[in-house]
Amino acid sequence: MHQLWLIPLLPLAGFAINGLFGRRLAKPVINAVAVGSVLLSFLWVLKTLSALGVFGGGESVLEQAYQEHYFTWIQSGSLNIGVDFAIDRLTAVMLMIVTGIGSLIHIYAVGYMAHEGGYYRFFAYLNLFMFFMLTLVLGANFLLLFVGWEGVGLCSYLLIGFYFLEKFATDAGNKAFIVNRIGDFGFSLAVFLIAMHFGSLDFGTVFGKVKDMPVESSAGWMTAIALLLFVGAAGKSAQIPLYVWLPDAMAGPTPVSALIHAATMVTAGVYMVARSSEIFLHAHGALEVVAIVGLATAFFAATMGLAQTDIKKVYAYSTVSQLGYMFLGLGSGAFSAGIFHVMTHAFFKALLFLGAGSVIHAMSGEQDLGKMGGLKKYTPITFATLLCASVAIAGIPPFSGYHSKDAILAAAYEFAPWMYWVGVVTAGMTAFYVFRAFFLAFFGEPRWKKAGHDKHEHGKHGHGHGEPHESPASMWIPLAVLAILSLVGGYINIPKWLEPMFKLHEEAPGTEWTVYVSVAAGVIGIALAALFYLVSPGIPEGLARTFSTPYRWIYNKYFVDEFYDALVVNPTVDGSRSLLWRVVDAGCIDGAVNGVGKTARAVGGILKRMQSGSIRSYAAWVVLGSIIVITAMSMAGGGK
Amino acid sequence: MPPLPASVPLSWYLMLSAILFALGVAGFLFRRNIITVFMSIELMLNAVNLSFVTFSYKLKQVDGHIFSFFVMVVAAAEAAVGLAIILTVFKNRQTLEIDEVSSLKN
Amino acid sequence: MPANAFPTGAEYLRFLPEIILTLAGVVIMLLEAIFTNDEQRKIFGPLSIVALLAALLASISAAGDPGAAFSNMLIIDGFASFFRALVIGIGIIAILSSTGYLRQERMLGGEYHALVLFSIMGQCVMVSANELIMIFIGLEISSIASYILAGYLRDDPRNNESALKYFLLGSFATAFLLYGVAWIYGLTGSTNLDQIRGALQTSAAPLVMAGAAAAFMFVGFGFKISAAPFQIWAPDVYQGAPAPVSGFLSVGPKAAAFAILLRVFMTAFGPIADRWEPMVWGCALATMIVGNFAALQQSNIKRMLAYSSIAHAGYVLVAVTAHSETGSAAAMFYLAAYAFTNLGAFAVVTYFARKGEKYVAIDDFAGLSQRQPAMAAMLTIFLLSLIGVPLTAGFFGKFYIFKAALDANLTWLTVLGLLNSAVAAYYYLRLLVVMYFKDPGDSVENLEPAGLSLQIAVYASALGTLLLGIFPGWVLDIASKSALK
Amino acid sequence: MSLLNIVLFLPLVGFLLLIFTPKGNDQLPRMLALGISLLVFVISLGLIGPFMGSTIPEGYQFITDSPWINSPPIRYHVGLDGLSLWLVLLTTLLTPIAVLVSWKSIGHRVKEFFAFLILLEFGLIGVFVSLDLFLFYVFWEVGLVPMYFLIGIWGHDRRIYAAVKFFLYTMAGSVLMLAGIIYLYNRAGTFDYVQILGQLQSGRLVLSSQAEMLLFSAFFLAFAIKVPLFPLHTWLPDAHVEAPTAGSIMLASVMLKMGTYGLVRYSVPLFPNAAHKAAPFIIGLAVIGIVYGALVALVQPNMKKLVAYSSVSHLGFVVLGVFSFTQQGLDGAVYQMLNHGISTGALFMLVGFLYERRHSLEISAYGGVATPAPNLAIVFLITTLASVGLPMLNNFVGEYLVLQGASQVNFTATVFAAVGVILSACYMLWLYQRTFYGKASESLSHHMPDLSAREWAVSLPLLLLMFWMGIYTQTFMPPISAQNARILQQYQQQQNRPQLAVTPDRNFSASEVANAR
Amino acid sequence: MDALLFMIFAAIAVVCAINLVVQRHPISSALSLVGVMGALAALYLLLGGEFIAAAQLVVYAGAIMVLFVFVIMLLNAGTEARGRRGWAHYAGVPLLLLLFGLIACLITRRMPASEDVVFGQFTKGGPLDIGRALFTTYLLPFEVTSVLILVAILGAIVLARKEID
Repeated sequence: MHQLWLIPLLPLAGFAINGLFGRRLAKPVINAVAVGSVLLSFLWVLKTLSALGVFGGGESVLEQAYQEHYFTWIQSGSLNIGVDFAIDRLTAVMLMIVTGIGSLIHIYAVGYMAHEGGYYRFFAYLNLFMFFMLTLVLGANFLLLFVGWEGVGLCSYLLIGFYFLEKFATDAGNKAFIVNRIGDFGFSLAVFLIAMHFGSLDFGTVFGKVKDMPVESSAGWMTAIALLLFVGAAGKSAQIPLYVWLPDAMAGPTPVSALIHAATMVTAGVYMVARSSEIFLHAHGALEVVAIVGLATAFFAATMGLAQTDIKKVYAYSTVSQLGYMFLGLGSGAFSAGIFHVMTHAFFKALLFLGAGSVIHAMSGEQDLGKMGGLKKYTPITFATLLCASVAIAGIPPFSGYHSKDAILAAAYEFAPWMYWVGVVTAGMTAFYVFRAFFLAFFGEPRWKKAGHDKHEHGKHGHGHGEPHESPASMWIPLAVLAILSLVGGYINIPKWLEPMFKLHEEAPGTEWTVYVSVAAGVIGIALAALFYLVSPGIPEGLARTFSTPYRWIYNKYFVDEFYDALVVNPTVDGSRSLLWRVVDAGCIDGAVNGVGKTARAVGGILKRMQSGSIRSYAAWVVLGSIIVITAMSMAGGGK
Repeated sequence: MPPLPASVPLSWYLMLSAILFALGVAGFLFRRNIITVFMSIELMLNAVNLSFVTFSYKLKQVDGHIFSFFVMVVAAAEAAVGLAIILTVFKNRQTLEIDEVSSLKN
Repeated sequence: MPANAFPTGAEYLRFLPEIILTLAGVVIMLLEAIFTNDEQRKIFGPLSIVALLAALLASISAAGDPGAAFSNMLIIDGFASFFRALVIGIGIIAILSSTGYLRQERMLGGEYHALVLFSIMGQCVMVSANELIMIFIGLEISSIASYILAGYLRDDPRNNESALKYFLLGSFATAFLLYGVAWIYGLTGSTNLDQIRGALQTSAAPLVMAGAAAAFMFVGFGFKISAAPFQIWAPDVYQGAPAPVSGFLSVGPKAAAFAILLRVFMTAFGPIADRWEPMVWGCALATMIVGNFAALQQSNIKRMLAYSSIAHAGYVLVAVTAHSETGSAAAMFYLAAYAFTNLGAFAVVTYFARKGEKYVAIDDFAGLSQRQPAMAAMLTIFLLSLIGVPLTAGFFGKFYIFKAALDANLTWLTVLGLLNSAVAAYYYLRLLVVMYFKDPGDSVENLEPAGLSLQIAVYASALGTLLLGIFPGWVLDIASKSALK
Repeated sequence: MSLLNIVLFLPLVGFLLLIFTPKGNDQLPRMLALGISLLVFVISLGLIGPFMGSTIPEGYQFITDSPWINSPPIRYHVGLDGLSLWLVLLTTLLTPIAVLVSWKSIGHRVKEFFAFLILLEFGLIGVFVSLDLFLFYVFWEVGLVPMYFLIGIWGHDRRIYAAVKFFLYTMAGSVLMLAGIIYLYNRAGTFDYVQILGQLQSGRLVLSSQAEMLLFSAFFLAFAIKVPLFPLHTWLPDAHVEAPTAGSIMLASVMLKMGTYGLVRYSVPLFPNAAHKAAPFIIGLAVIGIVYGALVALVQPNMKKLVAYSSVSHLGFVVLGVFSFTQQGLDGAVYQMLNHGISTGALFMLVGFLYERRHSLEISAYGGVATPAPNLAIVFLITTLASVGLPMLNNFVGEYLVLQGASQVNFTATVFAAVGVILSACYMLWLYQRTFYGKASESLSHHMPDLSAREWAVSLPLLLLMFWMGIYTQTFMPPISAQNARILQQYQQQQNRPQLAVTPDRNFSASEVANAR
Repeated sequence: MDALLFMIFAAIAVVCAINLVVQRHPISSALSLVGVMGALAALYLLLGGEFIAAAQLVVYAGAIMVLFVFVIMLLNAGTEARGRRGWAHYAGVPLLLLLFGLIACLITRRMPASEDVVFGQFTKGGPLDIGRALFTTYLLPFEVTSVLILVAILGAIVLARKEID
């Protein structure tokens, strides 16, 4: 036994302590509990993995999943769902990412949230998130995965709505939860189908059975399962059409955006699809759908990222776009490349967000790129680390993004060349908007001086300093660590490590030129950004004016939110109110019920009129009655 | 006019009884004086008595007579009570109009 | 000439309850002349109750020695004994609940008690009669006494009207009954129920006319039990009569009338059951519907209870329709249950109405539960019993009746009847609503606590209602043992 | 005197004691009611004993079978099995909670209030332990009366309408059930449930298919009204909105379960063929109820009405599970009964807390409650999450099993039912947002103290159970599962058709795949 | 001869009965009723009911009708006024015809045939036979009738007596 349960339970303990007693605890204690629990968890991961021989580099390490069973969770008939944790190579990667990045971001948050109200609450939620995320990763069956899945959604909801006094924050929280629920709807249906067809939800059992199944006979329902799983993944990982919640989720504190909405939770969908790779490989056409949706998401999100003015929104769309990339990789069959990108993306995107947080911190809460500028000299460390992250995401070799993105694009090229080309364009756009944000923030005139710099509208940074300032050590140390990881992380050979898991698509990309093209696209993107925002800052406005219609569409995110509101939300609400409630419930059903009552009373009214009070009419009734009775009794029973 | 038979069938008596009964009912339905209405009931009882006596003849039994005797006694008792009730009604309302006694209704 | 022309001692013993009641009535009338002030006249109540208790004992002891009496005029069987005990019991509660009323109306006379005793005596004769003549005479004694009781407060126009309507229509219906009796006599040559049955069983019997004769008789009985369409008098009479009398009328004469209806139709007209069953079926349904639906619209509690009593007659008719031993037993049980319940309800109404029956609107009961919680609770028990909520007598009554009906394959009548009872819940609930959910109004102010005898009446009725509801077995066992075969 | 009898009759004793407590002292009835209900709860814990072993005993435990009425033979026959065990415990647990919840909020006619509450407990326990159809019916109706008074006397503005509606609705259904019971008696010669079931199974009693269908309909109608199943649900929102908090708790948590319990205990085992025939229709109604209830809940401006409609939705799941006739479906349905009892009871309780503070049930009267009352907000949040079926909380287990069971029978229905899960998040979170989030107004902050010790005391057990039942289901599930397996086995014996339990290699038809998409 | 007598008295009875119904003054009606009773007494004789015929005249026509006339006089009841007519008035005729038609139909069609009525064929209706039956078989009803009369007297007193105090 390696006591895997300790890994998620440590953060849970942190949550329990801070959640229950946090209000009465001093800040250092809260910090110690929150950060310490996650760090301990990280250490326990390291200890466990080393005990399992992961760092020894043995060839056959963890080829078979290592599993622990704790207790039966649900037992009904032949269906037995246990609380089981398992580690295999995929889990090991995810564990490292989650606990590693998680620890860094916890440390960062200590500095970032230092002046916030609800400090203990924040860390409690964050720890709870860690618990659920680790459960998600460790769970050895679909239902336990689902527990983590829903749990991280809950924490996401709580943390997005952390500033619950603000309506936009709680709205965003609700949106995130509900859109995720739509995805979960698909996931749960898939779970039902899996249990129905395999009689179990254990990964081992299910995938073992899948392996033995001939593709032809099972393609129909297997595709259904795969697609439903993907609906779930699309919800969690913000893919078209369910991506709408993620940009709004930036309403949460920045460390949350970094941890949940960039590095870990949103990649759960990728993890889940990769985990279910056996099913997808048996599902005819499902992979294609994954690839196409991923690509479309990557492309459209990138276009939307081009015109955002809020620094976190830029990175948010970038996240959506990058997630699309990962699904493109998965859909192309390069599962390991997808997971690889999960890791590198975790490094640089977490860094981007934390950097953005540092910028925002420096700007005392200002998020609008239009009001930044020239921050280079005020926040040098942030500047440097963000630069690392930006080059990493732009796919410039030899930094981490280059390695993983390249692997995905190569796989896409093999899968369908046109996908590769779209991917390349997207890569160019990615480089462009990332550097656009970078240049706007750190170069040019300090526009905040003009704007007066006395913004307190968000009310969360109550400390108005005169000048932008560098962040404290607890913030910049994680930045630095992540910067290093962003730069060199690409050399952790995840595809090789995962090879035994995804045997079918192990071979490395072949064609050389695809690499150059994609790198070139990144360079062009950076160059264009430099041209637009450093050299001649008038160009963007001119372009916006020239292409006003496309610009307006992009700027307004293609009006997708409005479209959903008009097509789904409003009809549902209005229809429920005016049709179902007022008409069907109050009108028809209750009307019928009350109508029965009214009818009965009306009948009573008629009957009581019989009682006119006049004796003679009473006598007439008696006579009438007797005629009826006599007739009835002489007629009935035959005439004898 | 057809020649009269020497004797009448039993059913003629019964028809007479029926006619009288019906006329009693008619009196109850059409008369408005409470006492007349009451008398109509007496007429109905008389009609019933005729039936009893007729059947008694048919069956050659005396029981029918006895029954009609009891009917008479009861009629007498009813008459006493009924008229007393009519008296109280008259005392309170100063009328014997049956339709006026209709305050309790619906 | 029958051999036993001179009655034996045993026969007198079988007739003892009636004798006791008659003597008691006469004694009270004599004392009436001697006792002139109200203080002395207070004795009439206890005296009547003693007489009734004695009669009850006598009827119970008579039940131990069943048999015919007085040239087969009477038949003291279990059925008769059950009903005799029932009507005597009704008499006790009726007397108890009227004492206070009479005192407050300043009509504390012996006549009232004597009339009640005579009326019960008539009912006893009815229920034990085995001969149409006896039935007729018993019916008339009971009815005439009832007419007088309905108009007992002779200065009250409502009482007059009630009595007049009851009397005229009652006599009218009796004429129909007699016409039917005459025909039956003519057709079968007898007025003895057993002999009529025998005659009708022979193939030569003219069944169409017998059916018509039975129909005439049904008009008379239907009137007494207030079956639709002969129920028409009941609301007016119950509303107009003094409250305790209404209570008495709604259970005593009705129970006795049901007894003879059951006996005549099941014994004498058993052979032509195929003729009367469909008719009674329709009649039962119509009665339930008329009673329940018209009651929905009532605002006067006495009138509402009158309609309710019509509806309850409808339920008993369902049992009659079943035409079986269980049906008979169910009807017996139901009448007993209903007697307790309705007497209790009317007793509370009597108490609440106060002098001159000022407060008889349902809305007047507003907030009763807060001023007189015990009385309100008792009325609640009665109302729940009338609704037919379990653990009250009314529920078991309904249960047995519908069980008998289903036994006899009267599925639709059962379903319709049960739905009717759901409708009925509405108007009883209205009273509960008013009593419990509304704030007290003027009508419950100055409400003196109830007098002792009325309290005894109410609590005894409630006890009976609950006992029959929780342990219905003992009454039902008696009923099923003594049911008509 | 078996333990069960004590648990059953102690509340009746309490009722009588309460009736005869002297007037004028309000504290005494409170203490008395609390004492008795707690005592009943503690004693009722002893009922778990036989069911906690490694093997679940066959048949009923704590049986008392003695004659009550000789002819017709009505017996006082009570017993406990895995199905009724938890429902009895739910009742005994929630009664003290309801008493405590009403501690301060009931200020007038205190004695009567607690008397009715305890009487209600008596009726409810009786329903769950009766093994005689007649006895069952008696208790079924007995529960009606106190609830009628609870709503009518201590309710809100339209309490009379609601109380009468509640009574008549239920009455209309139950009279037909009575007809059914009597008919069964006439055929079987006994009211004893066990014997009737035995006769039906051994073939000594054979019902024609028409008779069976009619009987099933009669029973079903009574149960469906109580559940309440769409479209027979309109009494529920009214009753809930108008009832006092304790009334809402008992109504939602326990009384509605009478209907679903009846379905599992009576409708399915007694009339399996009719149940099978009617199942598609009923599943349809259940699914409509799930979605419909959720949609209507979405737009309610009144908190209690919202929760009431959510009950319609939740109980649709229970019915869906029952009529899937699968082990998972039945297990889930029964589990969901308990879950709904805990979580919706807690919701009504919390809404009651809010009402006590602000005297309004309109959602628009709130907003920002989380700031002045963070603990209340947290408790409410956990309850909300339980209600929306978050894993590790109780409802998830039930909903999952129900849907898992249903998916094996009717995947289309499952898809629509699962939509209800989405919608539940919509209306509950929206409610939560509008009530607790945002800035609190001056007057609201002023009148919104955080949870008191008493309120904590009633909240904590429920919260604990939400987690317990969500995480360690093995405490509760084995007795339920064992009993359901028996029911299902009996059901399948009556069915001469292929069985519907989990069949791993069942082929998935093309049409169902299409539905899944 | 029998037929002729029957015809005469039947005609008197019917005419008087009709007169009872159509007369608007109660005294006229009462006298018509006496006429009916007299005619019926004669018919009873034809049917062999000597005692009952006598009783009819003495009790009915004599005592009861006198009581009626007495009350009519006491109350000084006049001619009925013509007033509004309820539905019963209009429905009365068809109802009556229906009822009568029904009874007549039953009597003529369904009554078992029996011999004609011949005066003197039945002679057991004399006082002796009646008396014997009354005091043996019908002893109980006879005795109980006394209670009935007692009740009637009591009722009359209760309702009609003048308040002394």
